[in-house]
Amino acid sequence: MEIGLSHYLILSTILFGIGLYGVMSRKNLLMLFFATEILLNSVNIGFAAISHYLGDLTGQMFAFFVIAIAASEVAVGLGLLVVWFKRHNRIDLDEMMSMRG
Amino acid sequence: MIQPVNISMDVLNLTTLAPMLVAVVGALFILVIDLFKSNLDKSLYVMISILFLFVDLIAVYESSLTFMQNGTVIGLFDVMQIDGLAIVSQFIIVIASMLFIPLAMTSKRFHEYSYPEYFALFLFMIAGFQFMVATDNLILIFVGLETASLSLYTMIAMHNRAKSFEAAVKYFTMGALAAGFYSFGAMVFYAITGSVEINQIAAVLDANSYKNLGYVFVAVAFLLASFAFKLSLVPFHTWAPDVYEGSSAALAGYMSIVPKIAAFIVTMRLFEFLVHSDIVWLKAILYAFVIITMTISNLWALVQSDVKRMLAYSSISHAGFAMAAVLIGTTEANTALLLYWVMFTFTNLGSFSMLWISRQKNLLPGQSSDHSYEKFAGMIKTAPIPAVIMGLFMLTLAGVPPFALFWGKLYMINAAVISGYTFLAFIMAINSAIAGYYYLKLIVYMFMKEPVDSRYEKVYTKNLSLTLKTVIGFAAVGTIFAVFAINPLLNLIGGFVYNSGF
Amino acid sequence: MLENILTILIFFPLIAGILGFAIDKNSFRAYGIAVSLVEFVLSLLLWFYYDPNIAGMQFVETLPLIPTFGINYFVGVDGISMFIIILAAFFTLIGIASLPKTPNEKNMIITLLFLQMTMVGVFAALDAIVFYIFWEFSLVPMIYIIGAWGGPLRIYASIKFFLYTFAGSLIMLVGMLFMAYFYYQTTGVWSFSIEDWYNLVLPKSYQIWLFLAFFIGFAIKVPMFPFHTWLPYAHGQAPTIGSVILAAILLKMGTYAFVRFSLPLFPDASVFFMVPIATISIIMIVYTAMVAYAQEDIKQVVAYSSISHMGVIILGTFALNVEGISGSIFLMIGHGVVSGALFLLVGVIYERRHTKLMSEFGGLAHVMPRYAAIFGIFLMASVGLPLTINFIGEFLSLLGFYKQSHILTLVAGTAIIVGAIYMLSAFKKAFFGNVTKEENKNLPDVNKTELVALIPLVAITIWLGVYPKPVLDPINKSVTRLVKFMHEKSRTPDGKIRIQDPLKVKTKKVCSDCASCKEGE
Amino acid sequence: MEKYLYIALFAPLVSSLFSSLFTAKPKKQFVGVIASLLIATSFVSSVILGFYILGGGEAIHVELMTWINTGGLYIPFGFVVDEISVTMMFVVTLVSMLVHIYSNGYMDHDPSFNRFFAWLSAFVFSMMVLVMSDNFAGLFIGWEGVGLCSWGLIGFWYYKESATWAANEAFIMNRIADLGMLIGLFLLYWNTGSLQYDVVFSKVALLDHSTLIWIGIFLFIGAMGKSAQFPLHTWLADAMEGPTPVSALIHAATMVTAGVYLVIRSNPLYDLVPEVGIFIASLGTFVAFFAASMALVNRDMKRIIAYSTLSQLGYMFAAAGLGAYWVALFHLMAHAFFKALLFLGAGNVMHAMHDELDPFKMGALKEKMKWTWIMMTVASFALAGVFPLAGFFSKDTILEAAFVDHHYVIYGVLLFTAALTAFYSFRLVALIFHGNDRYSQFGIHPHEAYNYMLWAMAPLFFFAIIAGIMQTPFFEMVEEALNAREYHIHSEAVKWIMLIGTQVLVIASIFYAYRKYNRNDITVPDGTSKTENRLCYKVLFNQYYIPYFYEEYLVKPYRELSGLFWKKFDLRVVDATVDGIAKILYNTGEETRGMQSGNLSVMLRWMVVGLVILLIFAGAVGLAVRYSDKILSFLSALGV
Repeated sequence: MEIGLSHYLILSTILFGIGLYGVMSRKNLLMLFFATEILLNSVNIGFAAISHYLGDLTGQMFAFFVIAIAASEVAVGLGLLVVWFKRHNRIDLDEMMSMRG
Repeated sequence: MIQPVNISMDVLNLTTLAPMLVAVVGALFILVIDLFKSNLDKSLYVMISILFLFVDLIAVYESSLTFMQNGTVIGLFDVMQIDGLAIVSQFIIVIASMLFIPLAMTSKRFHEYSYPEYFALFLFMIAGFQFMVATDNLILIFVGLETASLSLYTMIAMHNRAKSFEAAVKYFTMGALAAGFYSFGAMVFYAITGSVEINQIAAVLDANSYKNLGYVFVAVAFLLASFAFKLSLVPFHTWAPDVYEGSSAALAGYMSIVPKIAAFIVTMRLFEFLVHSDIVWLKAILYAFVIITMTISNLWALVQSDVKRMLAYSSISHAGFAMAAVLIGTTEANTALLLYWVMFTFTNLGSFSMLWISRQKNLLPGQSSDHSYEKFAGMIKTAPIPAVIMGLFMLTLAGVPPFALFWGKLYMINAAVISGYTFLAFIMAINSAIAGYYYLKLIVYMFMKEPVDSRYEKVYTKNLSLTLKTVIGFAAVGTIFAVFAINPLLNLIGGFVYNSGF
Repeated sequence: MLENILTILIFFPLIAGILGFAIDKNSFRAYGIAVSLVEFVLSLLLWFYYDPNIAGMQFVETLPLIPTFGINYFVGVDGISMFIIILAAFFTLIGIASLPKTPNEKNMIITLLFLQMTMVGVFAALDAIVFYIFWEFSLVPMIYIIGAWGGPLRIYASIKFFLYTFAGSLIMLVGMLFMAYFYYQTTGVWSFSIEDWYNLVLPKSYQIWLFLAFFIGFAIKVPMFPFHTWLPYAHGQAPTIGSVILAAILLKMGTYAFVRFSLPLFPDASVFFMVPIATISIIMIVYTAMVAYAQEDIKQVVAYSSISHMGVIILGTFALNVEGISGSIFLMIGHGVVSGALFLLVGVIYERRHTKLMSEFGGLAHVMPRYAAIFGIFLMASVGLPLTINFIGEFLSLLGFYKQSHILTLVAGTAIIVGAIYMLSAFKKAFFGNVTKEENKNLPDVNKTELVALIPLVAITIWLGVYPKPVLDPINKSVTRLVKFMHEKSRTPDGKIRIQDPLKVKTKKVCSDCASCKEGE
Repeated sequence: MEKYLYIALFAPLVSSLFSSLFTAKPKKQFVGVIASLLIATSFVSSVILGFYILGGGEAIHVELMTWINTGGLYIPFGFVVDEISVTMMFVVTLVSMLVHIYSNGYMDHDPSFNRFFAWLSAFVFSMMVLVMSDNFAGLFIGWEGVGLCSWGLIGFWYYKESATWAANEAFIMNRIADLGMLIGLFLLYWNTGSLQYDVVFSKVALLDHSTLIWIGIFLFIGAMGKSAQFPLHTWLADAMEGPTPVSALIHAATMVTAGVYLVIRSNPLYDLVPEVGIFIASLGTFVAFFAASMALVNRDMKRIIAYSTLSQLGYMFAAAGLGAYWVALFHLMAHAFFKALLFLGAGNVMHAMHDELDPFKMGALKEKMKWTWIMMTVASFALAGVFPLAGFFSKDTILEAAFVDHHYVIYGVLLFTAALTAFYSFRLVALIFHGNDRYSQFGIHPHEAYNYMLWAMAPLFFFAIIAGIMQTPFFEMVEEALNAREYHIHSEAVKWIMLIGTQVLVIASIFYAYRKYNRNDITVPDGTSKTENRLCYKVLFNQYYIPYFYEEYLVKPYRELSGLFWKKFDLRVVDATVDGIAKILYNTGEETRGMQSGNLSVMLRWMVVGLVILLIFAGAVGLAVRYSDKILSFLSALGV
């Protein structure tokens, strides 16, 4: 079977869906971050595939930037997570409800 | 065999980068100072920031002169695009930042300002926003957006309170999701047009007369979702109240202004051509966004018991109001949006600063939030001048003439009227009336109720310093005498907007 | 100075109010009286230098504000607006002069001065946006007065007052923007000048929609049935001075705006809506009069009576002829004087007894004869007895509307009956009978401070009732111009019939019979 | 001559203003004296003017100043002294002067003595404005002015509930009629362009008939209120709550005749609409009988006289309606004299009886109050129309006029009413002055009034006797102004039969009344006697249940409806709607704020939900666009 662009895009979409599902359902902050990583990386797959398909480097460039941004997000995110954990000893999302309404 | 790339400096046109570079250099400069000598006072950093922002402003001014002579300037591999929108919005961004950063000079010490990194992040953030508005390349928008956002998350967290962390985490997580939406949307556009530049996307779509309409819709849906998050349009707004409550009032005020104007500019660039291509779907969606955001956040603001949270919802509502400009999409509407935002800047600067000066280290006795309405009860008796000024800002937010925001509203409704959006105009009017209630509620508390607790009296101006007084005075004068600034502003903004084709 | 007298009139109170912040609060009343006296004298100067032979705008001033968008500071007065400005200055003066001991007196007086600015501004403005600014801003001092010095429900009352009027006027604002846009479409120039708008002839369907948009704003302010419910609360809760200003001046903004905007801008729509509006007026007249009759609180009686009288004013306005409109404008002044005085009088007794329930009184005529006499005079003026100020307005309003509809006037005419019913029965409850309550036995009669306010009002009530000419002539002149203008502007055949050319009507008469010609000789 | 006009007009105003300066002060005798003198001045001026006009002088017409001038409307303060107004001025000032003098004694002990004179003089001024005005608006000023003064004087004893109630009733009832009057004025203005009598009457002939009928009807409605014609008559009897001099002046001699004056004044108008005239005459006739019937059984001295006034007003309207304006005016004048006399006499009796009003509790007063007895008896004869007193000449002419114009029903009813008049008048006289004394059992010691009070009554006494001889000069004076004609019955025989027959009938009634009530065994009725339980007695005694009907079916529903409007409609519906809208908005906010649960997962889900909604909508629209032609064909197949 020939693997074509649409397969990549479908994969990308499926991964994106998985990421979305993870974002919605995970209660552990760390797992949530993983889900966002999946989300961003699913896009990278798409970009790379389209870039190859179009013979245009812009997509790959975009993918690199996404990777870079994802990395810095992880840095910031983990920093926040660590502080939070230090304060509360928990990283459960349902604990984080001091503001509402 | 790689061919040597030969690019002339003229094509590169590095001057387009000058404003952002100034900000970045400023940030690095602060970090370097800290390397040599730590524990310097925050006032130093504030002043350095302002200095650099001033230089930044001059750079923007320079580019505006160029724009007036030569029209839109393209630079840096065609990535930078300095048009009228970019210039006006950079003016707003830089000036607003200059007005907000002095709020750091409170008489009480706050945790975040003892870190020079805070100011460095601040400048980085400004650079990020400036990149966002000065390009039509989706990559650079993304980079600018994330630079700014990541700095912002950190700054919120640096306030070092349980609520601040919670706010930062919430904002961060949702921001990450929005980033996913954004990149996915960009990917779809890339897939169907082979470009990540808005101009070219538009050109390609026009050329093939929107044959992949379904995919365009998907792309727009994702991009819209991500910007709806930034602009806090319902139902993507949920971060806003919590983040506003969790961060310091100064930063909350800042967040209500600068990130949003940047996002508005991008939204205008991104959706304007789509709106003009008569895609009914997009119009309907935007219409729904505008009306729902305006109305329902107003209703939520009605029921708040904390002033800052109320202001958060009110900012959401104002964003919805301004979003109408994107929907209408005429020159008048875009001018109105920018005018509105200039006016909103002054007003929100004032109102959040007033909250900021009454900020105390710990919660008041018997209070569960920092700025509950009860705290301000009977303020006219104990602190008449702050009460009057606060009342002024509330009236301005409500759109009572002749104060600043009234003119923004007037022009915005007018833009709706002349484009035939009669229903929208009436909804805007009615929403302004509903909004009157919650602003009035604070006035009622301040002017018409008896003080609840004598211990509250001392906090109204607890944080006040000369600098803050100056900022508030500036905001107050700006709101009161706005009427005299409208005409030049209108000419100026209108000229910039019109000449950049929006 | 005369060229800028209107600007001075508008902004003098503002500046005085701002400077007032620096003045010691124990000497503030003198300052307030001085300032309002100067303002009043200035307003009299306006009258003195007003040229009664010119029907159009006088003392016109223009200053570009937002020229790009056609917004200018454009003020001027004619016979229609001038007297209400004088009335506003007058009521501020006597309001401050007769202010009873109040907490935070200084704040109160400063607020009143701000309020005065907005009141003068509304009636002097000839630019729709300037008008709107003052119109809207007048709410702010008023809610402060109600909310800070009012009764137990003051907050509810002030919020209701603010939001209700605010909502209405925002819709009006949209109407104004449409109007400006239509003007722009026709001429290619933005303008918010009313005088410019007058020249714009709109198709009837446009007129109808715009009329409605303006109507909502005005009707809430007037207040017209069924938008009136904020008024009893506002009056019921407001301190005396607040009610006085509210009744005497602020309500007149709505009726004045009908004359200034609705009629000349939308003559065809005015004709179209004449019957529905007259019907509403009649409901206002009869229904609110009945509601007034049912009240237990004397202040509410006066409050509802205000609505009832406003019905007559509206009716006169929509008579669309010189007699009716002149009458309605005169009635605005008359009602301003009389209802203002009645609220002052209610305040007098409230000061002494801290209640406004009529069942608490009874036999006051015996204890406070002078008070009863003055109250009686204003009662009779309110009922519309000839030779008092209100009669002329009511008579002319009804007379004017009779031209348009016989049956409706007949029903509206019951105003003179139902008005007498609630007023007399209230007077009877409060003043007649024996003194039953121990607290009432030793009430002091009106004192000097109160007389200072009341005697001039009595004088005006009777003076203008007997000799209205100095006021009525300028009004008549300007209204004749207005009606003539409407006649010419009207495009529908119905409009031409309903709005008759006032000058033509006059010439049709035999000159020897017409006494006004004799006078002109 | 103009200066006499001004003196006549403004002397009462000066008097009123002067007296009002002392209203808050205790009694000052000089206030009454000065007020009386000023009114006397006015009277003298009126008499001078009267002789001037009687001597054939031109009507005096002055214009004081402009009142209202707007649009086409021009109303001056203009005054005219012509035959009609001078008659009224004479009557008004004469009776007023005498009542003023009389009141000095009558109000002697009243703490509000000064206030009384202020009101009374104000009334005279208003009445003078009413009769002297040269336009309808001026007439209306006086019209409302007398209403106001009547209110103030009926409710003079404001601590009495019944007095204030009656005052308000009078005012409001008059207002109802005034509305009719106003509408009449509007009609006149819009049809003739003026409210001046001369202009209006010169143009009425040009108007179409139906308009004229409406004008006539509306003006007459105004007249009905002031002159207390059915169905607006109830206030007059209740107005007797006021001090008796007030009843004499206002509710007998002057104010109540204003309606008649209006009809007479508008004679050119009513001449053109005989059908309205017939209506007026019929109503007048009906009221004449109707009021007389109520007077038959009433047990309140003042009310009996008030009903008699009402009845006589009916006669006047009957005459005026038939076009016999001069007769109406003459009867008006004659009636003023004897009725004022009657009231003042009643005032004496009340004074003597300590405000007791029930004649059954009096009796045999003629010994104690000789002069009062004489005067009241003569006044009653005059009222009954016995030759040669005033009433004979005026009333008989009315009957003749009806007969000559072939209105036999009217004639018959009026004739019968004349008999009733005689009966109730002498029932009253007999009960008060004759029979055995019943007052002593109530511990009352009556005494005659002050001499000067009697002297004040003397001129009235005089005129009540001799007014008849004034008929011919009067006729000559008003002949031209009122287009008057003499009523001659063609056959001398019929004329004498009628004259004598009427006299016989009247005198028979008088004898019957004496026989019935001049007895020594009369007791105070206690509601048990057979007569009192008869249905017709009850109906008459309760004034045909009309006040009851008004109270039950008009006043009460109005009060209840008012309460309903306020409590149920204004607060529950109108205001509740407004608040309801606000509440809906607020509650929507309150209900939906749960969306902001503060839980990050929920927030993220909201974002995804938003995205999904966008996508679904996008997909739906996208599919719709893509398959638009198919959808369209499908829809057209469905017949949409």
